[in-house]
Amino acid sequence: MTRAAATRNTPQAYRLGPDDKPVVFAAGFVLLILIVGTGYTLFTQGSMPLLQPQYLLQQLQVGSFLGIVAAGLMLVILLGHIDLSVPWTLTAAAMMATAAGGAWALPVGLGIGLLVGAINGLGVAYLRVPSMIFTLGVNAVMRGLMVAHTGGFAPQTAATDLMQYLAVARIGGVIPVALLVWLVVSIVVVVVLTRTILGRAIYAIGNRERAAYLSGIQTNRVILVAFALSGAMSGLAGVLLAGYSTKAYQGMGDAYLLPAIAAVVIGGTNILGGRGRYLGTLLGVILIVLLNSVLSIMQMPEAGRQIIYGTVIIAMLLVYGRGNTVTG
Amino acid sequence: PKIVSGPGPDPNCFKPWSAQTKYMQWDKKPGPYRIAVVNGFVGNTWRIQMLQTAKAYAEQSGVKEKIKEFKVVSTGTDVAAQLGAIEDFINQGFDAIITIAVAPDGFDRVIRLADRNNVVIVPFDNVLDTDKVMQVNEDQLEIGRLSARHLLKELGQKRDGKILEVRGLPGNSVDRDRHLGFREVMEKEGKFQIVEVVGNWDDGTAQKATADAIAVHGKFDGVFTQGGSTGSVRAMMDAKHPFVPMAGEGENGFRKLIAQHASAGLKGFSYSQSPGLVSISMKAAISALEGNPMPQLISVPIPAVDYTTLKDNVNYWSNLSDNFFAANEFPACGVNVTAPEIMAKDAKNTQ
Amino acid sequence: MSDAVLTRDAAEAGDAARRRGSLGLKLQQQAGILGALALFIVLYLFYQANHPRGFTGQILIQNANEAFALALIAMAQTVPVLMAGLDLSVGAVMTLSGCIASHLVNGTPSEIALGIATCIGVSASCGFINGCVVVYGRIQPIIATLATSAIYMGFALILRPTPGGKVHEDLSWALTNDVREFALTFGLFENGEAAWLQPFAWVPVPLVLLGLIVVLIWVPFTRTVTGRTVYAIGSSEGAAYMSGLPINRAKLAAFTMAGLFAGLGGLFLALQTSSGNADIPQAGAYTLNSIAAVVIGGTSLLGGTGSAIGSVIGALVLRTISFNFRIFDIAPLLQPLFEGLVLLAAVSLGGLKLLRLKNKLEVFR
Amino acid sequence: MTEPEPFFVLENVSKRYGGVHALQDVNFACARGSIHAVLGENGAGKSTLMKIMAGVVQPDVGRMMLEGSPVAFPNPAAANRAGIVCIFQELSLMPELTVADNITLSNPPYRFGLIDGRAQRRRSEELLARVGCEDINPSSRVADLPLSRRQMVEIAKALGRNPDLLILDEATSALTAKDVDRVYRLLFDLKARNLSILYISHRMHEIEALADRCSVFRNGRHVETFTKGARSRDEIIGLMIGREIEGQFPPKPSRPRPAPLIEIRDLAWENRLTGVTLEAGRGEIVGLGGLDGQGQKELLLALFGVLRGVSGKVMVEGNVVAPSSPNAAKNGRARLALVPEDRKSEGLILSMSISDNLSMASLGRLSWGPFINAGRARAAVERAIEQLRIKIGDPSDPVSTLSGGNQQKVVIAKWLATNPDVILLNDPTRGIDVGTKQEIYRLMRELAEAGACILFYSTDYEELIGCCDRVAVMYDGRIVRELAGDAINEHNLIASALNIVEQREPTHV
Ligand SMILES: Nc1ncnc2c1ncn2[C@@H]1O[C@H](COP(=O)(O)OP(=O)(O)OP(=O)(O)O)[C@@H](O)[C@H]1O
Ligand SMILES: Nc1ncnc2c1ncn2[C@@H]1O[C@H](COP(=O)(O)OP(=O)(O)OP(=O)(O)O)[C@@H](O)[C@H]1O
Ligand SMILES: [Mg+2]
Ligand SMILES: [Mg+2]
Repeated sequence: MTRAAATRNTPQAYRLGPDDKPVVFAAGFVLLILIVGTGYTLFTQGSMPLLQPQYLLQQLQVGSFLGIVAAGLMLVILLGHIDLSVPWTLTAAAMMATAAGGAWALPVGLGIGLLVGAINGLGVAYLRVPSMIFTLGVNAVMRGLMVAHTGGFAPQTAATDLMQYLAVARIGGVIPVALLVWLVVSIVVVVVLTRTILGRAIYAIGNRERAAYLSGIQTNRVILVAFALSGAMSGLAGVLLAGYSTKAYQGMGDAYLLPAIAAVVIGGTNILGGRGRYLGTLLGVILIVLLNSVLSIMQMPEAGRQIIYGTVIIAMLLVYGRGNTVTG
Repeated sequence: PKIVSGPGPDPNCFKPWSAQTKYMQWDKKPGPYRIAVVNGFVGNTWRIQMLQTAKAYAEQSGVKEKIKEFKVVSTGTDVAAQLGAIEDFINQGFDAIITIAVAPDGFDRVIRLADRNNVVIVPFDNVLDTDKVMQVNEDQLEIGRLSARHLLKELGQKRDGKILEVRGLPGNSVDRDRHLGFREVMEKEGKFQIVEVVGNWDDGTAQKATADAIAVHGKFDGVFTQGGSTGSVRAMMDAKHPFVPMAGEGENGFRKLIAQHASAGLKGFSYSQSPGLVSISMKAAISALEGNPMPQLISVPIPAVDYTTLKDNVNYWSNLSDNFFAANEFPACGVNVTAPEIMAKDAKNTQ
Repeated sequence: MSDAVLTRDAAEAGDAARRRGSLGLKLQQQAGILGALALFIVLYLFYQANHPRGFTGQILIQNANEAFALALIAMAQTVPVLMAGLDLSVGAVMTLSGCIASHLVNGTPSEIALGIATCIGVSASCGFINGCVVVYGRIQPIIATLATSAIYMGFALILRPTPGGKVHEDLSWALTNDVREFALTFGLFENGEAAWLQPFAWVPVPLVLLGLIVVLIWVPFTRTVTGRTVYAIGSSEGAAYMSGLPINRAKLAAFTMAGLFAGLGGLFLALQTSSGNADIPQAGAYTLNSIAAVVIGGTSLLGGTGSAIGSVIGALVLRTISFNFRIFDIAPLLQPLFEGLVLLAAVSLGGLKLLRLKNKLEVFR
Repeated sequence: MTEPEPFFVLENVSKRYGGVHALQDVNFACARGSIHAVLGENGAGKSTLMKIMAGVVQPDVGRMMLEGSPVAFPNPAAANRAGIVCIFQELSLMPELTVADNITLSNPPYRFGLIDGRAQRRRSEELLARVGCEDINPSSRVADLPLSRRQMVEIAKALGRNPDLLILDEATSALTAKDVDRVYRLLFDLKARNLSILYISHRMHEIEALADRCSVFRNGRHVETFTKGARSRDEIIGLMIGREIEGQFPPKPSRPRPAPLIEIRDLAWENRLTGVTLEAGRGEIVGLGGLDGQGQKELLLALFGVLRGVSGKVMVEGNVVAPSSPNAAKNGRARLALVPEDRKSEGLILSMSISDNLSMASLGRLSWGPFINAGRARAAVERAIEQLRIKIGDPSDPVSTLSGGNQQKVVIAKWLATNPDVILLNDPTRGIDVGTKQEIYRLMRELAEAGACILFYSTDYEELIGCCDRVAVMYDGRIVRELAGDAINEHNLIASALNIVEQREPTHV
């Protein structure tokens, strides 16, 4: 709750420091999951599919949707805000994309995401409504719009070939295109965070907006842009997801908000903003995706899943050496 | 309502669940009636189609005349809100309230009030664990059994091997019953290794879960997907898994895929928990208000097709969206609102 | 605030002015709550006035029953929010408590009492655990509780893999009706006919319970050092520590209170539905609505200012919005849209005060 | 004069923070019935020593004796119970709580086992009266009070715990002359009641006025303790910074008043600014005088585009400008820069690195389009560091690890990087030691010579007298008098600050 008085801050993405701890631990935990999962498969059917490239590639392909969402969300969380409108921003983008169809599908999808994000940004930055609650409202509005849309306009829901290509195609039958898309997004985010004024401003606002404002940073505009970017990424994820299941449908985004938040914080980003590295988020996503997959493979009942989820998150954050106490 | 002895009117529409099913009779009320639909969760295609159907059915001639006021609310997943809405409509003096229960219990109070005010409550789809109200549903256990029998039939003599079961929303009674029905038959008939994953009746989730299962277990001999069937098939196609006998829900997309790939081995079976149930519930409510004795538990025939009986533009629509549920009309009940009529019309004739 | 020398009489004048000023000051400091209250009254009168059986007992009872659980969850959310933390586990704790109730709150009076005690005890402990994770684990509340909520949901699912269970019917009936019915059910006060009872025999029991909880738990809490420290932490944790206030005790207490309130909410929900249901979406919905209620009730998510009473009003506002949907004919497929818009509008009202803000630095707190 | 027997004693106390020796093998004692001043540069270890006495931090080695018996304080509460109360330099008030709550919360009056609000208010009124602040309403929120009043509340709060040892760590840094007098009277009164008082301040004249004994610290070591008058001011300063310092203020150039660069006409805002009219030209340092809270801060904020609804005109070289935000202000026709009131929350982003802070205001000029040019940024940082002789370990350390003086230098440096035409300084030397102050004065003069126009608000008359070419004294949101040349003296400043001169238009003496 107290803003740490003298915690290191590392906009430079690659450099040793306390921020590396999450990266290391997350990576370690990913391995642990794979080992446990393999142990299980060895025991049950004497094979170890989890260590085979095609399984891992498939997980990365599926994970890239979550990864893209998390990348966007991270920008917002670094500001000390949050975007709860992800589920229906994603769905809306997907549904409008398929409804537009043809060459327009992709731009429309991204555009919708960008637009919704911008609306979030306006509410949070200019009206100063707490993001927690404004984005919640926007989420509800988007749901309403999509329900009316499906009910009223019998929209086309089939994903275009391009969308399907981006989501499921594999280059040389090996590398999933989705993975490449995720890669591009990641590079963009890293560059933004570490090499641009915008990134610097995001960290500054996340730490102390007052000082950032008095330094002549246009904080409202920065917040607006960050939310818009986050929205656009949700939109992109939606478009890909529609491609993956060859169609857009109600509620397709529901499964993406909480895992994305979890991935970001497991990656070591401070939920209060100002601190965190993208690499951590990347690993956080992989961790979550593999955990999901292995639990599903183990046919873990829902109760067990929930408990394991919670425990993992707490355990990870505990080992990261805890937030600072009040400084003297 | 009084407990009476059958039979009731229109038996091939209002089919009693079993021989033991008792009949209920409310005091006759003069029409036209005020009817409310209290939906819970909205925001998936099935619910939207259901609401549309309800609206369309209320407009249908022969029904229109009998309805004075028709109101629909969606209360979300919050049981307190749903109970509140039902009670509110009782207070407002509505004659019948159709609802999809958010939870199978907890309606004792509203049922008590309804009886006190001689209001007919008709839960359908997600029904209540009580025999104090008239309810409308398809037999979920039977759906499980039918699916199992289809797989067995398509497997021929084979009575072992791996079967994938993609389940629905954990904790939901529908999921439970379909599962039990399926297992009952499968386990009686053979010794299969049945792999269970959770698909939440959602295409994306089902698709991921199926993909994982295939990645780990290699090849399956048959698949039963409670919902999100399209997703399961997509996963198999992505994984280059050979097509195998399969049972699943009634999404148009699933039926399209069966029609396409049946020859390639996708020997599919598609039952349908039809959104049209709402119209039957409305019809039943009206009939009850008119003083007819009604079965307490009405079993709606399960509209099912398989790869042999699929017919384009009859029980699936190759040129329409994947998402809606193909089976919507119940001619036996004079419920003739077809899925395309409500899900494929454009903006102009909705407003 | 000029430093001009205060002469004797000037000082007295100042005193007098202050005495007069104090009330105004109070009101101004309570502006948030008052605003919410006004909003609620308008919406609710609107609903009652347009209801065919407006202003009658049944409607009041029905509304009270529907609002109670949400009101308590909102109270629960308030306490951590006051110290600038969020508790995302209130919904889960509520659900868990409900599931326990559906197993235990039945049978002989003593069994029932024990069952109720268990529910309260367990949910308070859940809150306490949250507190420990936050205080000793030093994890941000919002994340800590996001995690624990999953765990509590897990246990709820173990207790109730599928919905069901039973709670004592008379109790459930009595608690979801008005005072007279309550007395009648348990043969108290000459079966509710006692003359002195009549003036408020019509009052719904949930309202009575709500009042009792506020007066017996919340108000005293705010008048203890621990309670004030909760506000102090939200206002400035460093300062609170420097002032030698019991930081950790306050944090633990705050989360425990949250658990307690959430548990009571779940208990009532179980009584109301006479069953338990480990429904994840429902738990989530309650958690999010609790936050909305808190904000509408005039409590700052930044902590330090606000009150559980405001949150109760916020919850009532939320409920009343959906009441109105049952009165007016809105195309079913447009309802979710309207709901969203209204919610958005309600929470955006706060934004208007910015327009009056003359010093832009006041935006950042 | 005999040694008074010690009340609280520290023996061989050391404290390190990572590499830094905050305190090294310090022996220190203070007695009842005396006011004991602690002096030292920024980062000398004063606050750390006090924080140890007050239980905020624990010493690595060493022991503490209270009236002969050894003690250890795990937290501030423990120290308070032992009768040791500290007013920390970072105020420890809770903004959203009422004054009454702040004053009495740690041990409130009870009634039926619950806190008694009315008694709370009565008690606070008494305490406020004791520090001569009857004008503060106990039920108003602290956040609504100006800094100077908050410090008085802080003092009242400390009194409320009737301490045996009262520590004031720069507790008067924001007080106005009048409040300082009140505090003096109070402290003497307390001393008379046989309290032991430790007083930290960077203002020599305060020390001279108050202290019986002085202890000087340097780089975490206790240099010397002596009774009042045993040493001259220069000697003391010598002890503090370990070198002699000649004349504190750089000489003022004597030249005709330059043409105005910035002209302010009838600037008004709310009821805090009531028609300010002022001119300042390149090469000028114009001081803003007057009691605290007469609108000086608002004036600076208004010029910097932070305030909404400002009426009146601001002209730069004859063209009207109306910046709508700091961003507009710093990129406007004349580039403005503001060194804000509170460096810890407004000037710096404490948890970010020194280099990030230094480049924060000038990112625009250090980048190609949206991309930061790492090389140029690094160069700029290095330039700034050596231009202001900022003492740092590594530019990538968090700025919070610098001592106040150096933190303040960072704030100034980050604005110099935008090479501004008009520099607005809001009390830039608060809580900063003599040595650093001197550097800042010299810097100001250099900037002026280089053609900058400086508006300089200070609560310290000596500074205004020493640095400024002109001083505009503000009273109740207006400029009541403008002093220039020799007219800038203590008497005129105080007279016009209290607005004793009968109301007339600003006069140019
Ligand atoms: N919490 C801390 N972490 C790291 N270093 C610290 C901490 N507190 C103090 N220091 C170091 O100890 C040294 C002494 O700090 P201290 O606060 O005592 O200086 P000071 O005399 O109070 O300076 P000032 O006059 O500005 O108040 C500082 O240089 C600082 O670097
Ligand atoms: N959490 C911390 N981590 C590292 N160093 C710290 C920390 N807190 C304080 N310091 C160091 O202790 C020194 C004294 O701390 P303090 O907060 O008193 O600043 P200061 O030097 O007194 O500045 P000012 O007098 O303006 O408040 C600071 O200069 C800083 O270097
Ligand atoms: Mg200090
Ligand atoms: Mg200092």
